[in-house]
Amino acid sequence: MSIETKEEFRPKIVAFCCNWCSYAGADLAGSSRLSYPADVKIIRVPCSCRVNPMFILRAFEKGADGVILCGCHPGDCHYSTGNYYARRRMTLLFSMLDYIGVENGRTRVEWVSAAEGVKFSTTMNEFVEKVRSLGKNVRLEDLRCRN
Amino acid sequence: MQELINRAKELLADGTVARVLGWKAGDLPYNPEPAYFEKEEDFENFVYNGFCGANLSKYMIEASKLEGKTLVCLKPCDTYSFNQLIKEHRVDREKAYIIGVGCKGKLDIEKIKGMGIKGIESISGAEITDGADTLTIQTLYGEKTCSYADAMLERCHVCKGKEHKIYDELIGESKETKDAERFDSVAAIEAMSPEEKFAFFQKELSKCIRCNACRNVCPACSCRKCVFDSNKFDSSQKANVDSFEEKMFHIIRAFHVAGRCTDCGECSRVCPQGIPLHLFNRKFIKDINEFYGEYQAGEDTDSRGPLTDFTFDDVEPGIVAERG
Amino acid sequence: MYKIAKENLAALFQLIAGSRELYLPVKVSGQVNFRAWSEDAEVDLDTLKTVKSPKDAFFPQSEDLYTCRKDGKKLTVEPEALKEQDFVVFGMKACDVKGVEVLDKVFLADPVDSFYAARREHGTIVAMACHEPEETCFCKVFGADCAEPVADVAVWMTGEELYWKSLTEKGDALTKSAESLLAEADAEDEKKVEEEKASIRGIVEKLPYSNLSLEGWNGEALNEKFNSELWEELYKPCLACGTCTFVCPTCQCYDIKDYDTGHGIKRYRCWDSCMYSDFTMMAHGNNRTSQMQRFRQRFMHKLVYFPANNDGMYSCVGCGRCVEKCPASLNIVKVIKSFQNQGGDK
Amino acid sequence: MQRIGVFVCHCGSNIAATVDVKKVVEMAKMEPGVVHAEDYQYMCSEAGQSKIAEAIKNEKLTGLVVCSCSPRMHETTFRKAAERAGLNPYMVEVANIREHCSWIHKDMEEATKKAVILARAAIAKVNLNASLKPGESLVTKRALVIGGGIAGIQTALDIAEAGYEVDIVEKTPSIGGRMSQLDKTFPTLDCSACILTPKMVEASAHEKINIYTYSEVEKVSGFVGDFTVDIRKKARSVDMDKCTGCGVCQEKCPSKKNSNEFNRGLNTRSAIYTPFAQAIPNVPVIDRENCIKFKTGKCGVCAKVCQAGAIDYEQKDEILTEKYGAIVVATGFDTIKLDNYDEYAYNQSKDVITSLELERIMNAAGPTKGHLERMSDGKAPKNMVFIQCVGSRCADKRGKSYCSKICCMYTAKHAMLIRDKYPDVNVTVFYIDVRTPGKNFDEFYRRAVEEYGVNYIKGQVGKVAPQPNGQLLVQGVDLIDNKQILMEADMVVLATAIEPDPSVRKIATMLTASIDTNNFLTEAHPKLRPVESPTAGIFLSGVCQGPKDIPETVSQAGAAAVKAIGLLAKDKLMTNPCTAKSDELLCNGCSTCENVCPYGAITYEDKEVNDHGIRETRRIAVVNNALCQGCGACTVACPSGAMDLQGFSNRQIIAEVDAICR
Amino acid sequence: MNTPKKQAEMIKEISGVNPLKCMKCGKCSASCPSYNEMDIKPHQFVSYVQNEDIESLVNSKSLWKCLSCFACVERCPRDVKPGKLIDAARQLVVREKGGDYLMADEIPELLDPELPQQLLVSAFRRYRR
Repeated sequence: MSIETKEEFRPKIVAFCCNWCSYAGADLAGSSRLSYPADVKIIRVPCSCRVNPMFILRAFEKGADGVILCGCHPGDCHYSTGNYYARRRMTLLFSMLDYIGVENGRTRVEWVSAAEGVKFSTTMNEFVEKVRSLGKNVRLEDLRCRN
Repeated sequence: MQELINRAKELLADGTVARVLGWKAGDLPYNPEPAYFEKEEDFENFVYNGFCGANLSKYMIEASKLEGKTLVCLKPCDTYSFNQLIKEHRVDREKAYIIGVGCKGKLDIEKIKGMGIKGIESISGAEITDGADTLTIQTLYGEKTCSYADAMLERCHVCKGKEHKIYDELIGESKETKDAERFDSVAAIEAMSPEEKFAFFQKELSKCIRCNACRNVCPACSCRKCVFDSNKFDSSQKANVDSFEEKMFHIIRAFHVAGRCTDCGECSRVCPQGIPLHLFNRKFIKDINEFYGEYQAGEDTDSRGPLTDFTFDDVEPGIVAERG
Repeated sequence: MYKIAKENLAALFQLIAGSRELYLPVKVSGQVNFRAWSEDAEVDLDTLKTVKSPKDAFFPQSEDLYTCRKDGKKLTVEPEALKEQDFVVFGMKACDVKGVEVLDKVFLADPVDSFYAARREHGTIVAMACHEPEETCFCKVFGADCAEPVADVAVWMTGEELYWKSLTEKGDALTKSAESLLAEADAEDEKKVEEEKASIRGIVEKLPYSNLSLEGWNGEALNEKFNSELWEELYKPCLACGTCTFVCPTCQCYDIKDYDTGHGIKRYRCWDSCMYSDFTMMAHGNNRTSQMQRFRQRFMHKLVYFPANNDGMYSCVGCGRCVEKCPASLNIVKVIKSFQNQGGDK
Repeated sequence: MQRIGVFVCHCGSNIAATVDVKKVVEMAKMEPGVVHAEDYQYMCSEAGQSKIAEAIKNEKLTGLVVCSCSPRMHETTFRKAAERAGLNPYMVEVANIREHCSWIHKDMEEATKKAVILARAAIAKVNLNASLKPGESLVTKRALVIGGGIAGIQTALDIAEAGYEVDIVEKTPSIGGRMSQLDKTFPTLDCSACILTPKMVEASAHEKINIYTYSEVEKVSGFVGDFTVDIRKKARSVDMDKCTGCGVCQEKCPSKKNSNEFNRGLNTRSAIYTPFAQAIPNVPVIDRENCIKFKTGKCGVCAKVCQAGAIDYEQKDEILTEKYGAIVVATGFDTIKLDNYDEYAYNQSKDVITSLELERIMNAAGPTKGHLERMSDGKAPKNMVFIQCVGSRCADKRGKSYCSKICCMYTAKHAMLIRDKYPDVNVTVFYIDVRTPGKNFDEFYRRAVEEYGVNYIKGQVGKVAPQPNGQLLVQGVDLIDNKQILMEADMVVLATAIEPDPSVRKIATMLTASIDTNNFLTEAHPKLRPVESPTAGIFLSGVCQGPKDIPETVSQAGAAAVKAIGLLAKDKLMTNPCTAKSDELLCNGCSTCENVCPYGAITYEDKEVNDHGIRETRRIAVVNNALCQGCGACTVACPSGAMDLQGFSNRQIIAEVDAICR
Repeated sequence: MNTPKKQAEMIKEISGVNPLKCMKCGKCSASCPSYNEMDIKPHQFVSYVQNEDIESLVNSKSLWKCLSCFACVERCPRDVKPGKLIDAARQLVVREKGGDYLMADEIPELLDPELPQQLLVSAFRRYRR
């Protein structure tokens, strides 16, 4: 029984995508029909630097199993410097989550340009696979949100 | 201490300062409280000894709003906090007259009690001028002794040094108390398996009662209204109803002070449940040092903090997984 | 009276836990607090005071009131069940027991708080005499006798034995269920307990706070105390944290909040602290806008308002936890003394 | 509470084939705030939009969610539709159930489930949306063109002709660019200088055009309609106003052994020089690195011989600060470095040259005065080999993955010109494919083969080996005959790949215009907005956007000009209302947000506030809405949550997170 | 014996080459020092693998004429590496022989003086285990 449920485990994945590069990259993946699991749901933000660590923890609190942040490649930020700040913030946050024992495969940052539909799709496939292998997030959830 | 009192009275008398922010002796041998002294006779209760651990920088936020200058007694480590507050425009340098006071390590009454010493009536050896490295404690259950070093706060074992980073004048000698490596405790946790790390923090944080002492004593947590008290993020919960919230609160608090925390150790000192909260802040400091170069918040008043700065070739967040 | 060897306590706890929930002082990461007993729990009966008071057992830091579920546009409300399981709180001290009396005044008065009442009904208190009281204790001032606590069962730990004396019907029931491990105490034992009581009382006399005077603290003193200029002085070191209220055995203020679970709402209540800036915040703003007012509120409540409404009963029991834990070394004793000194000056 | 209408688009079968739109409608109706939900074939159509308008009126909707294609496609369409029906356009959110759902998932049940969740997230967000009003900003009616090649010149002329001021910034001493280095142009074989020079003159004489040569863009700030640009005018050491362009200084200059960039280093020039005879402006510059006066302090010959007294050794770089409404990038290209192509012996033999070098050799003003001769010994070649695709279409790191587009045609041109002028020279071209799309292009290539007898061999060259006798041994293959070929050649010409001028990286960063992995500037849309950068107010002209020949460059230059004119013709621009906003009661005044703002949009004010009865003067952050571009960096830097982003507020994003995770 | 499809897959796997990347420029053949000795030319290796005609390839003279100098690998603009393909084909032959490996002391007897030295070196490099 437990093995069966494990096989059917479908992770909840939140992807924050910056409007200018990564969201467009996801659009391109769509128009190129490059599939990735439906477990990924995208939230559009103006820039990767808009993503507050509170959003990421919030997602885990409410039952997300993985959170990925996609932004423009360093140097290509539409706002010129946003992703540099995001990079530092996320590096520190992920390091902290790792430090308190949250599996580091549940968080990821990937730089995806508007032209990288393929990269978007492969990244999402990889990430979902990784999170699936880690199983349900139990270390950072609020139990009250379970059904 | 007498020199300090005399000088403070002098500055009060000649109108240089309108008040003095120091410590007032408590009704037990170990509980002096931060206090203002405005009149000569107030100084009767003025005290400065090993139990004056409180970092008075935080009180300067309010004191900066008062008329006239406030004389504030700052220990070497407190001056880092003061600098950081200047950088953030939270205190007014012009409203402060800083006397850098000497420090030979501050004492942790919890540690003394932890040694099984109870019913304390009096303690000797805690005076700043005492050369002794042993405390002699009279209790209802007999006389006890313990070494000064064993009774010191954790932060004093990893002291940042005897130097005051900002002051108007200095009174008193300081002593080197550092006898441990600052990041050893963090490194020890880093070396654990994810399961051990999780178990460790789960256990520590399960004690948290969300009293907010750590936050309210923290000089970096100087927000007029904390995000955890406002509805801006829909994050106001008041109590750790679920174990998630302990983590959320402490991670976010540490993140908000990352790059601003001077590692003054007040959070760990005041936690009623003895949670080693500095392990969060120090982890960020260690990471910042490793990833972006050595940085000590409060070293100066104008450098750019690591989270409001970047370089083009900063490490990628993937480093966390690569380090394993 | 019964007795049991200390070395058999583990077996006693196991036995009790077999039929009821058992809460007792457990050490976790160096700190002792009341927690549910489990086989691998590190029970610590030697530490005089737990960090938090045991009031959690009857008035938890947070508890769900009801769950509201959303299914499409249909809402269903499921109230949280009242406590039905019997439980035992083992190792409360005289001050803690007195703290429960204070809570009873609040929660059992009309309108009765059903959640609290259910817990009180199902809870049995085993109180323990304080073998070695400490300098922060001043329960005597508030009329508690830590040498002889009054609860369902009173116990004394001295030498290698624990002495057990049932005082109520609930206590009898518990005693009966633990009968197999308890031995009848003899006259010699009674004597030992009396000696222990005497020794404790002797120490209490020597405690620095035992002679604290509460003169002038009553309902009549309301205006005089409220308007005193001393508050302006006293509150200054206060950091506005909630430590004092959260370790206190009598603080009973709570807030009611909603948590969005995604499928609906969980309504819960959790302790609140009058030290917090958003305490009793209302739509129009706040009654108490300064920390001085909030600070004053706490002590006025404990020493003036509460006795005024409860036949002179103070809502402080002298456990001294706030004395130990305040980050700024403030506490109720300093407040009482300040007024005393001022009175003297006048 | 909002009254939300949800509109689910079938997009023909694009969405409806994989997503059960009826189910999405039904589920949306269950969500809080939703009072109306319907589906339709094409929501973006006239009929679809009027359905939306009707519902807004009938149901008194206060918010809209359209479940359709990407918001990058039709968000504006639906916002405008809402606005026409009297609803604030910022009360509209789009749930992307096409690109992010129906197009990538095959299983109907799964795709429908996801579409429902995406709709739910958008509904949760709209519940917290607030009406926003765009601000206005004025347009500076002046354009900047970066780069003075044919692309820049044409763009500048077109903008100037429309009546707007244009400045050209060119980093070399003269405008003209790569085209000025060319000898003849395909497919008409007319002389490059003959058609370019009049344009250069026209630009320099135009009253609306101002040319800064020997200048570089140093700093760019501001935003569309209101850029502020610092231009560094490098010290020319010659007074532009006094110089008559007589050229005596260049003749007399004793430092003559300096590599001539214009001739690709094939010969030398004096230290004071104009790059070429028709240079505009015809004012020399002193190359300070090689000038004896600057190196040793002695000399000063040029100053002595200058009748006009124009030489000024003391001249300093000058920084000009100008304001522009639009910026056109026309930074052009260069050929790639061949250091990693040892097999073609470019660094070993002077007789292995690039096609651009051949242009100079063929040019009457070039190093050989237009005579075809070997650079090693000056002998006329008998056998010439052209190698195509050197560094183009290359999957490894040595070259470029793209086709450089112009090489097939100019190689045919070179082959034809040589066979025409020197009929006794044998010309062999090794090619992989000959690519000749374009008007009269293939005919041109066929003429080279059929009329001029150029020997085209399908197959690449593996190695060029210089022989002791000065000959070049070319080892190639003929894939048609399946034969390996070894032949001796006197000269080998490499059709070297082109790449964007290296300066473009820095410029792109300054402009916050995105560039691709090959350093070409990215266009806002590859098909529909090919001459605009995604960064508003930045336009692309010429090869900086992708490989092009001259006619294409000129047409794109015109297109970029039209886009720029379209912008300059407006008096005001609506600014994005999704800007940051500081809550003055929560603000600590700590300056953290100010430190991360890339636009300098945050300042501090001492302001009296009333915080629930406490009146005090506090240091408060204030956001300038015209400067703020809405990135949100400040919102995360702010620990108290005082700083929030309108349209993407903390609570809105959290609502989306909650809706997705529940 | 493996099917042609399987063989082609094996060659691709062993060599790590994707023949579809070839743009048929012929630079490999142009670079090949053994070109004239070969019946199937280097650029054709690619199409033979692509067309799954491995049998012709393993029976060709080219299989043993390639020097493994890797000039084609170095110069291929598309990263196709024909030299690796032929190398893989050889390996396929060797593998299909089963455990029929040569012992080191058997080699001198089998040495053909005509065999290019480089091939020997390459073979040792490849099959030393």
